Amino acid sequence: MPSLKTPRFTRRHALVLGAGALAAPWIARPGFAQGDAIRIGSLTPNTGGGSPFGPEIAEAHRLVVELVNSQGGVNGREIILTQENSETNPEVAVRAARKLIDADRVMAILGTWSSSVTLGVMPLCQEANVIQMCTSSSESIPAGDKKGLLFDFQALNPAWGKAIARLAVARGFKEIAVMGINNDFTTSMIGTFQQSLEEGGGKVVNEPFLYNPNQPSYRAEVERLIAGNPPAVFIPSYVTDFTAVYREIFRSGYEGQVITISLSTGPQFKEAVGEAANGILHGFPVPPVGKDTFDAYLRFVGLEPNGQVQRPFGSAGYDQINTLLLGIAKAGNLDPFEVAKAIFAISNAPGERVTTYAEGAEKIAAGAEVNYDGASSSVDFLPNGMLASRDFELYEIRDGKDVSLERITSAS
Amino acid sequence: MSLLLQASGLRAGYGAAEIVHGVELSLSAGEMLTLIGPNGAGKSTLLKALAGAAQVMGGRVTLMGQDVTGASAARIAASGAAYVPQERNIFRSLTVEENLGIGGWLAGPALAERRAQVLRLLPELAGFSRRIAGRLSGGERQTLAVGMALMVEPKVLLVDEPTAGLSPALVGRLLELLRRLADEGLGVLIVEQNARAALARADRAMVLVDGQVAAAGTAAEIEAAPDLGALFLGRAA
Amino acid sequence: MQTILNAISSAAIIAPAAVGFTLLFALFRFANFAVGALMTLGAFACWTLNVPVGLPLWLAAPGGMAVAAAGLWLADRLAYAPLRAAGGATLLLVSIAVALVVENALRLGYGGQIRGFDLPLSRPWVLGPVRLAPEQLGVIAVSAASVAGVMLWLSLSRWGRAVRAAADDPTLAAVRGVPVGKIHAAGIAGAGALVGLGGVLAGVDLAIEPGLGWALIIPVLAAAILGGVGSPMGAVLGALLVGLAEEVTALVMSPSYKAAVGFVVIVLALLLRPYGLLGRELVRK
Amino acid sequence: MTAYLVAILTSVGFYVVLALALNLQWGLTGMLNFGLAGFYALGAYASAITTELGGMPFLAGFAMAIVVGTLAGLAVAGLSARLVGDFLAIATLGFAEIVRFLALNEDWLTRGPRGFPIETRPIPEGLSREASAWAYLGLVALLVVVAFVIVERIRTAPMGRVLRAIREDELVPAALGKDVFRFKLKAFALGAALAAAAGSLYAHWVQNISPDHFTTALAIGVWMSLIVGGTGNNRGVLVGATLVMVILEGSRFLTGVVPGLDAERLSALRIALIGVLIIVTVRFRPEGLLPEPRIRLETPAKGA
Repeated sequence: MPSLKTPRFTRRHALVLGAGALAAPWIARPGFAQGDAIRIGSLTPNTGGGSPFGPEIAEAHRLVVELVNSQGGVNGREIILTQENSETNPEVAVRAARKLIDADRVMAILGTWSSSVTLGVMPLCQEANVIQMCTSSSESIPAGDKKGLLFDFQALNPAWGKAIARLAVARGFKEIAVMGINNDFTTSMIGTFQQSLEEGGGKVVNEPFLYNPNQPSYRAEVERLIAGNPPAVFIPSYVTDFTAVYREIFRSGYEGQVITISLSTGPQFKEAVGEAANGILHGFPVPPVGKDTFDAYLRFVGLEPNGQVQRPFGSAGYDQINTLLLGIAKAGNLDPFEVAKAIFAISNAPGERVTTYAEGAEKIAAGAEVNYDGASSSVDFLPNGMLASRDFELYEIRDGKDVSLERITSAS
Repeated sequence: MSLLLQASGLRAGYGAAEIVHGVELSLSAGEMLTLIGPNGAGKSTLLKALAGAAQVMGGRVTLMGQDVTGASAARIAASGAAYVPQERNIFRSLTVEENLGIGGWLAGPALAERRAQVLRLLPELAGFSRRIAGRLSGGERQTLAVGMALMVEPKVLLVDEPTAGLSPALVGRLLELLRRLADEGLGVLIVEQNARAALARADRAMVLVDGQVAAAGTAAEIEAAPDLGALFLGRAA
Repeated sequence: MQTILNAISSAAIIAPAAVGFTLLFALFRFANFAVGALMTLGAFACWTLNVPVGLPLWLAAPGGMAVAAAGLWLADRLAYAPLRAAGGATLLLVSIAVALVVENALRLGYGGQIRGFDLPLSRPWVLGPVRLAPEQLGVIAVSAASVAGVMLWLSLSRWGRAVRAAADDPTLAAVRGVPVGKIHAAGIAGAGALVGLGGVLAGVDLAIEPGLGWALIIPVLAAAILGGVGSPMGAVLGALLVGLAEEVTALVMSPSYKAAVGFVVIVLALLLRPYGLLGRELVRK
Repeated sequence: MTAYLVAILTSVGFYVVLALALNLQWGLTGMLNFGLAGFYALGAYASAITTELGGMPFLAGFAMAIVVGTLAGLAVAGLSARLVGDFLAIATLGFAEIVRFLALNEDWLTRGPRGFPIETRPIPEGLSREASAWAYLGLVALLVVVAFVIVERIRTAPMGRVLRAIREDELVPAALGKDVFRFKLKAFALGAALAAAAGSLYAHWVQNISPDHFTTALAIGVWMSLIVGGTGNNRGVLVGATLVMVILEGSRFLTGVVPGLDAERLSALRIALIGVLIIVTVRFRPEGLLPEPRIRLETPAKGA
């Protein structure tokens, strides 16, 4: 029965390959003592809804680990990084996290992006005492962290809404219609946006509403948004849906001001819609365009700083892995609670400013206090693991470039 | 009279199940042969095996001297034997006109000429050529099925229970039509439940029981056989 | 008025793929979920010819259609054809696997970033209460012309009629000497080209990225089923109704329920007409 | 590694229960249910709402899930009983989407996209990590056994014969005086109840559910389990779910040996590979690894 042979062969083959893959990390490598390795997991949305952003986070993790290993690791220990794909789907991510925790025995999981995935793997991490580092902005995140092991490298969404409303009022836009992508990220952002707008003397016109991503058309939503021709519209969104929504807005002939968040207006967006992108206002907590740390990050991953918002989440991924490694260096062991405590110590003041792992490790070894200043933010944490503050910047797209208009610092 | 179709020791069925167990059969030009027998005797399977629509498991089939044992339905059709299935014998979503066109696929450029010939043979088709085949009445449908089969100028017509579900008047008309085609020189092999009506018009008949030939002879001989009549012809009487 | 125009614009994107889907269903008797991924393939092929290669869109689009058709043919050879005898559910599942392969092959080659054609956005013409953007008109015109072309081909040409005959009853078609294998190939080419065109049209409106097909497959499926699977005219009608249902519900209630309400409409329509608006029971194997 | 295997086996258990439900609906009765994820979600949310918002114990949530699942199954099957094949598929797909949209939008009840945290656990407090993993596996195994026994008994009972007859041709059992509608309703509702029961246990296992947990991707995995294992064969379902999970999870280890690809391309390669493996498996075993056992379809002799 030849038909039986093929699957059988495939399966055996898969097992052999799988076993090989499992064995690979244990093959002794020169320069590091066996068994001392630091095992870190990276769980990023490489496919699914987060696919425009996941790969840049994963890349930042990998490049930093390769660099640090080539320089002798952390306190002489090799770092073994295992990267997994969450598929932006918590059902899958939970299994991937199980593998990272129980098969790869990682001490930290970095890079979860959507709130549903971060929250989905949180019970596992809490149970197994695994440090979590994410860029998710759901308000429920701090509540789930009972053990003080979670660090969020993204400003929580209420902060976004507040900052953007203030920036909009400052530009003289007082009547703004609002629609947002239907997820946790925008829901509370819209609430604080409305509140902050009203405090500034403005108001939200029409009823704010949510739309679902992955639609074949957004015409009906746009019709509803621009009904009554409001002077400005605010559309918190992601790049894939915003591209389609913005095309619709432009083709509908709407002449008012379009305001969004910078996540939606990266180089991909500008390339996809061309000149029509000019005039859009967008705000973002990070990355601080033009700041030395951000430029250093961009060069590190092989890009040229061009005054644009590039790799908004990759820069956070870069900060995640640097902070974690510095925390381990400072703690001197792999106990998650001591490492977490050390992360607070190396990221918050007081201390000498450092911007890379190498720089910080050297000073820590010399016994100095350090304060890591990151590519995505200054990386200062509140006791609950949330960012203490983040600079918000408002940009306008002119000639296909982001031109900075204003910057404010907002407390979370 | 030339010999058109011949089967010897034909065994046939579907998958692992053999239904027809060694049948001898021959059909000449101008001859109408009717296959009768009880339900489940393997009449339709035999016909399908001859047409290439059921699996031939043994024996030999020749069509005008050419060996077509186990050949595909398309090849047998191209070799001159046209099969008219019992059900699903027309394209219901196509018009009558389009059905004839598909029937004449193998005629190629001679399509128009063939269509004219078929309409001469079956003038009633011209009356509803633009209608959707699925909406035709039973009699019209069977006429179309035969007409479509004639489009490739076959030498042999294999017809499976053409009169199933038709009124007695229509049964007569359809069988007359097939008789006429045999008189024009075709070899006509039909499977028929209305045994008496078929025997009245056929030249020869074969009785199939449990996949084997139980009796064969001229139509008159079969009709006269008292035991057979009691067993299998009662239904139509 | 604007709502109706918007519904037509949405339908124009869905219709070619829905007609392609319905043709494939009629020929092969299974719901081919890979249609969504093949739309993505068509959009990416067209983008490659349009942006990096620099061909104008009207020249790049046929390329996208050809690539989608080739992809469908390959999928048929490797995955579907050997399983013709298996049931519809098995083939449906295999088609989902094909969709996964196509989507991720694209991701492997192009990465997950979004792209857009080299087609400057333009402002609409305003005619009284109605606004119409030039691209929108282009999409509607191309879609209508292609769908009409395919329908004429199906009803007037020898091969087109044979496709319909093979869809109606492949066994009988074979008995009548129609080369069913070649007819299937022709049907795959036609349906693949339509699906590819649908991908190109979607690329004009949406962001081109490897997951694009998943946003489109449900409305395509809904349009085809609502219209009555196997009926190209029904698929067009179905696309219009799906478009209209979604536009109207987004106006009268929360747009976040838009897709769900669309489904309710479809289910209600099916309860009234179980085989779709223009469909009838298909002969099963 | 053991804890990982235990967790994966637990996941296999959920897939098995869902695939058994599908086997009852599709494998035996021929009803194409694409809305499985909807019933699963319904069970998960019903249970979570009962225990977290209602403050009731796990068993109450579990019972509520079964009740809600059964009612939803009856409603969906009752409404769409006239639909066959692919039409039923689209109606059930619509149902699943509606459940997902409700979970997404009615956040006063479901906490919407921000996720529903679940504190109530069906296992004793204070177990070690390892022990609680095993305890959950035990619970899931129990559910698998119960579901297996129910579906297997139906398959071999007279009811199974009627269901298979409905699958082959509805008109035949109808002509024999069987109330086809009732049988279809029963089979569908029972399948829905099983899926909801699995959803309840799943919710209390992962301890945080959101609409993203219950997408079509999940339904696809379950369908694959059924088709790969062998439609109509309950043992095949066990084999299929295990094999699908080995493909889904084992491919994670495979990607470790492909050098020179970044995370994004590795992920794409892995998922493409999953697709290829499924095509190859189905290609060479179209009836599934364990085909449906032949059961004579004729009606039993009189007096039997």
